[in-house]
Amino acid sequence: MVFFMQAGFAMLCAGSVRAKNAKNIMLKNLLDACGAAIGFWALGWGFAYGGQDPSKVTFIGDQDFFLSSGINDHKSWFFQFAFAATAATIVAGTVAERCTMIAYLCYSSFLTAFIYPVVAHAVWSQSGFLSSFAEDKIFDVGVVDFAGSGVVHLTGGCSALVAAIVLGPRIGRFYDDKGDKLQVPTDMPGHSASLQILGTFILWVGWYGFNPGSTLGIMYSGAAEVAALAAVTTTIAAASGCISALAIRYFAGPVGSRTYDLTAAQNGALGGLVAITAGCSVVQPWAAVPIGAVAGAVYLGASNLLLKLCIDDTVDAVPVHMANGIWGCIATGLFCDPKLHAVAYGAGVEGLFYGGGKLLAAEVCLVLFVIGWVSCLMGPFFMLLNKIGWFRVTIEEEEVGLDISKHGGSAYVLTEATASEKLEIVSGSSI
Amino acid sequence: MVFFMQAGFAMLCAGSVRAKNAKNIMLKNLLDACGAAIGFWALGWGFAYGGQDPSKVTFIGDQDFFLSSGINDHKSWFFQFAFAATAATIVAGTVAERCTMIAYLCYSSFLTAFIYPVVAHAVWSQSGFLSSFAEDKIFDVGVVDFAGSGVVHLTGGCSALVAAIVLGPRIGRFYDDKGDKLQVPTDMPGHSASLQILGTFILWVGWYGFNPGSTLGIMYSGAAEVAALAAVTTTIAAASGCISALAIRYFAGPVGSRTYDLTAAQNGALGGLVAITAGCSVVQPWAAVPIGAVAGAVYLGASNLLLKLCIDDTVDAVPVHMANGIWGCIATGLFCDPKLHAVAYGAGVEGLFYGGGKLLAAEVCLVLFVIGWVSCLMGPFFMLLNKIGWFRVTIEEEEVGLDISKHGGSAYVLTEATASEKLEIVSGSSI
Amino acid sequence: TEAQNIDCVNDVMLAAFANYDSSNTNFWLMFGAILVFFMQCGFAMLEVGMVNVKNTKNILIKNVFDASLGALCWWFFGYAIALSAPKDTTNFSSFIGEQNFFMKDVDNTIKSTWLFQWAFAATAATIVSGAVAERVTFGCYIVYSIVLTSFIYPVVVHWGWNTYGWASAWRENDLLFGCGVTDFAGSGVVHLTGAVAALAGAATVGPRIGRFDEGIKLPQQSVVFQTLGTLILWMGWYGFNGASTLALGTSGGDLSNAAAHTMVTTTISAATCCLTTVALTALMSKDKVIDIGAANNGILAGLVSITAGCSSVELEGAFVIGIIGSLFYLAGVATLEYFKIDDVVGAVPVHGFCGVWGVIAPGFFTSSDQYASAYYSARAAKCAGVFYGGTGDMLAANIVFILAVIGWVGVLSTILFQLCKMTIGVRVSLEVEENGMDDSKHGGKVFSATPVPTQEV
Repeated sequence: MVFFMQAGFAMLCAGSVRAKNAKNIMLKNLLDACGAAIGFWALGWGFAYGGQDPSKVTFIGDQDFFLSSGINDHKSWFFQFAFAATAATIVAGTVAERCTMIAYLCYSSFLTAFIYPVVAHAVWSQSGFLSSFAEDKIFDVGVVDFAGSGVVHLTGGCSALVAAIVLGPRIGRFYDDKGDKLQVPTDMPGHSASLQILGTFILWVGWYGFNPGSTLGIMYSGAAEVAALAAVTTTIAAASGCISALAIRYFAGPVGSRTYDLTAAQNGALGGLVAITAGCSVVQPWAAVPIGAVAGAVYLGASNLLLKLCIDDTVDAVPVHMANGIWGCIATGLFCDPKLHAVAYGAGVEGLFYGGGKLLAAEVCLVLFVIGWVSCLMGPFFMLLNKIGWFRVTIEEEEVGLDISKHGGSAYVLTEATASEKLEIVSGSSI
Repeated sequence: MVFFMQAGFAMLCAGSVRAKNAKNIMLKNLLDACGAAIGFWALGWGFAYGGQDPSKVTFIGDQDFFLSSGINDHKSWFFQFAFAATAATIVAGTVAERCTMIAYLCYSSFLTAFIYPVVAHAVWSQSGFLSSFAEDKIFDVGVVDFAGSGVVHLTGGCSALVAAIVLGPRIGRFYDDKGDKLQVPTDMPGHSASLQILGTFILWVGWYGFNPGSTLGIMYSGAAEVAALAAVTTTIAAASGCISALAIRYFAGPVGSRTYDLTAAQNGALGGLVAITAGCSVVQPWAAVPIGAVAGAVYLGASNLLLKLCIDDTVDAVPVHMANGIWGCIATGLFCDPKLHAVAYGAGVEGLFYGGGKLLAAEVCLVLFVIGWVSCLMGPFFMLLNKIGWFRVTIEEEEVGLDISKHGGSAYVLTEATASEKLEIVSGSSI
Repeated sequence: TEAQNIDCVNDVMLAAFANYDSSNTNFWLMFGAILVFFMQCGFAMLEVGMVNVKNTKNILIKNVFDASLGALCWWFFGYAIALSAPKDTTNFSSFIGEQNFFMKDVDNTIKSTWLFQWAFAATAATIVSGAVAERVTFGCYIVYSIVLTSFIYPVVVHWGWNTYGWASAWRENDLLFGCGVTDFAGSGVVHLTGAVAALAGAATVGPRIGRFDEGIKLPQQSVVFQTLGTLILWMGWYGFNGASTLALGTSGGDLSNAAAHTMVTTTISAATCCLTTVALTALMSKDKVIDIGAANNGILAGLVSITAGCSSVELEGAFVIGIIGSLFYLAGVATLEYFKIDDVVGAVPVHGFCGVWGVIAPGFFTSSDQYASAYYSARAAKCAGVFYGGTGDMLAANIVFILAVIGWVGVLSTILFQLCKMTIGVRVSLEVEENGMDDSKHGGKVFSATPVPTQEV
């Protein structure tokens, strides 16, 4: 189910880029899944979950590379692989339309084989220093990140941010030909809203694997009830995220030219989904409404902030995944209900609004750890790639589009070559 | 889940044909599912699984037509129906853009009502002469074809090959106007890469129903572990198939104009999936890497071979399904681990690399039986259709595209309505 | 019994299955809910494929909103009205649920039911958006979705499925005609409700410009998307029908067999109806066009037709239901054409006409064996279909239910749309319609004008 999200990401990204780069971005999505499978099988799983021991805190796993320990882990491996692939895919959308294939291969294997596993180890392994499953928990409570707002989305989103900063904006996005800053950033709309929505719906469906599915990793009585709760909170958060982003965008527009913005609606829904991911099993359904509503606002705010800072994020992955990943972790610290925590984690820790501040502190630690770890490693890594010239395609390639320069032709062939003059079809259109 | 693969095939085929035939191919995919449901209900299930008896070897089932024996079979029927529909759909892609609708209806019902059931009976029924579930097994081991590399994909792929040979290539593919052979075959690219990738991802997702789902047909303790193993091997084989096909295609290109070919990547992934289908429950995860890698090479080799032989396969179904169906069966004979075979089949048969050659021999028998059976029946059948002129559309229809000649208009109407008078294209649908 | 211990005045249908295994049940319902939710994606693709390219964004945002607004409405009011008990629980002929607003005091064990039923509610709302596409105002759209999912639809659910509802087959006593309505997965409850609202909307809003002018066919964007949508819907329907058993196993019997039977009947009806519709339209058209629109809508018509009876008819019954469903669909198309009501995606013929047929069909084709395995064995002989030796009581109950649904939804939604027309307006201005709503309302056309370099062949 979570794997199906790969299809969702592929469609979302394909719809959001310009037609001249459609093939390129889809190939990247396909390679993502493949690279993640190999990398996570060979090294990642071992780093993340090898040699778990609740009584000992370790920074990284050191056993079970190549799934050598046998058949019992296979269920969880498959599930975790889908998570790792998700973290890697998030980056693809941000750097779309200007990143080389070789850089893409390098960082996606680096991310799934090393960066992501260390984070997963810290939070989800029994030996992790932030884990709720260890004996010696941080602040005595351990971090609650049920399905990975921090582990998956923040990691992916933070890598994406670093990559976008190092890589620079697309040609003509913020600066004109002479290098002067534009008054208003050029809009570079994607080529197919239908594909974007298809992607959004597929992602939403996949999220039901992501959130309720995460109960399956934990075996205890009542898992089914926790899964049902997770499914409900997930639904409500997505819905309120969608509505809040749309409404804010609508009322923020100048009177008279207010529009219902489709992109805001879909990214608001995704933002709500990301934000509820950490706390989906420990907050009450009513709490999902403020979490989702704030997520819509956080998305719009972060998106505007990026524009101000001239950081170019093709599919708005940083606002959706990073900003809402942070908000999701913090929201869990605020809204965690001790009764539900007792069912899901067996401890009964309170969020700030229920009278306890320890969980919030632990969640902040998680956020800082992930941001620090990812940016300290990915920053130099991307800068190195940039230095040796592997990171960005040449100016000519970028202008003509990567499909023609790299992939032997455009993604769409709608007209017969001979009849192309006769047709008055707008040539940018596609299905 | 397996049924969802119908949507995947539809998208893949639609993206791979030229725009002028999009409606036609979609309609064929729809009719496939419908024809398969009726044919398999009326006759197919009875031929395949009617009157099973482990102590008796029969060539064909003879009971339970129209599902007359009652409710207990319904679960398996539904699952098997999805398999039968898959086998029929494989052919649709190969003969796309030039086959008549009537021929299509004829062979798809013939295939699902008779050809496929006999193969399924031989391998999966308790009375089949190749079956692992019979008392008297071939070479004492029985064939291992867990989810149908041979039964489903080889059957479909082999029919597709026969059909492509009888039908001949599309106009202008290998020969010019005067009938002289072209130096280089004309490329006839599909009209939408986005749809192709969408189809590939949906198929990949569906495969998790295909392979791990196949454990559900067999009830024993440990089914969950077998399913988990199948999911892991499936993932790894698809990933390595994709990467190997992409890399081979890249390095095979002339230096300087090497491209990352999206079609190679996606068909490589599908090839890897087909190849692992037979052995997904009995090989170790590491073995999935060579199986997938070879599958990528097999796909490219077979695809080039078809070009050499001037056989025109629109969506490369023969290389993907037939060539890799064969490789999948053989690979199982090589890599089958006796420990895993004991868990999945309860017998502990060794593959060649674990010291036993009997399984390989049985697998070769399976391959030969399927190829022989399918080509002996389908060959005359297609030739008969061809003789009476029902098989191929007329030259004019082919050149103008089947959507206009047969389905009342083109698939796409992308111009604005205000321009509707100017349009030479008529909109298609009734409502 | 055990079931009554679980604080379960609100535990509606599950109460029918004492001692159910909650873990399996939850899994099964969530699995079903996700499949049904995926139908939202199917509807979005279907509708986007059928509208003009200039209204792409508009139809897409409506589909996203059906799910989103629907979730909040269903949480606030819908669930309570549909599935909770009335205040007076001795009143066994209730009209509306009166507890658990905002899901207060709802145990976690019921949450999977909420999810499953939400996915259904979103489906009912989506049906309307396809019929009135390309011309309705966004404000009117928001108003009717809220009212439909908060009030109109939940009341119908309460009647048909709640253990206290007056027409429900899940009641313990005082059943309508001794049987209650046999509408297993909602031909009447979901599809007919959506379609009646759609009809009221389409009639009030009026046809698109040029729809009924001679010689003009309004353009449709992409059959590829339409077919993708249809196949997704078909898959989702396995959740819609199959998971409506609501549980896999109970102490009373193994419901997984009933679920499997349901999926087989669903398959056969859809396939039959598709082939029949294609054949009939090809025979009726002048130049024998094999029409993919007919194939797509034929599948949907077959699916709607079998939805009520999917668990209780035999396979040959499903075959006949599919054939007749195709006739109902074609009759619906002709009727709308005659009255010049413009239904962009054919929602009224598919969901309305076939919805009516779907509810009637089990009255004829239900066999007592299947009724016993999906409903109650005690009244199986009495409540079988008239072709299988039943008394006809169930047929009568089903017909009464159809009339009640048409009356309730028809009156309320007509009032609603007329009120909208008088206040906020139901229809966009002429210029907006001509230019398309993407440009005027949603910040730009859907496809960017950047030219794609044509490929050298």
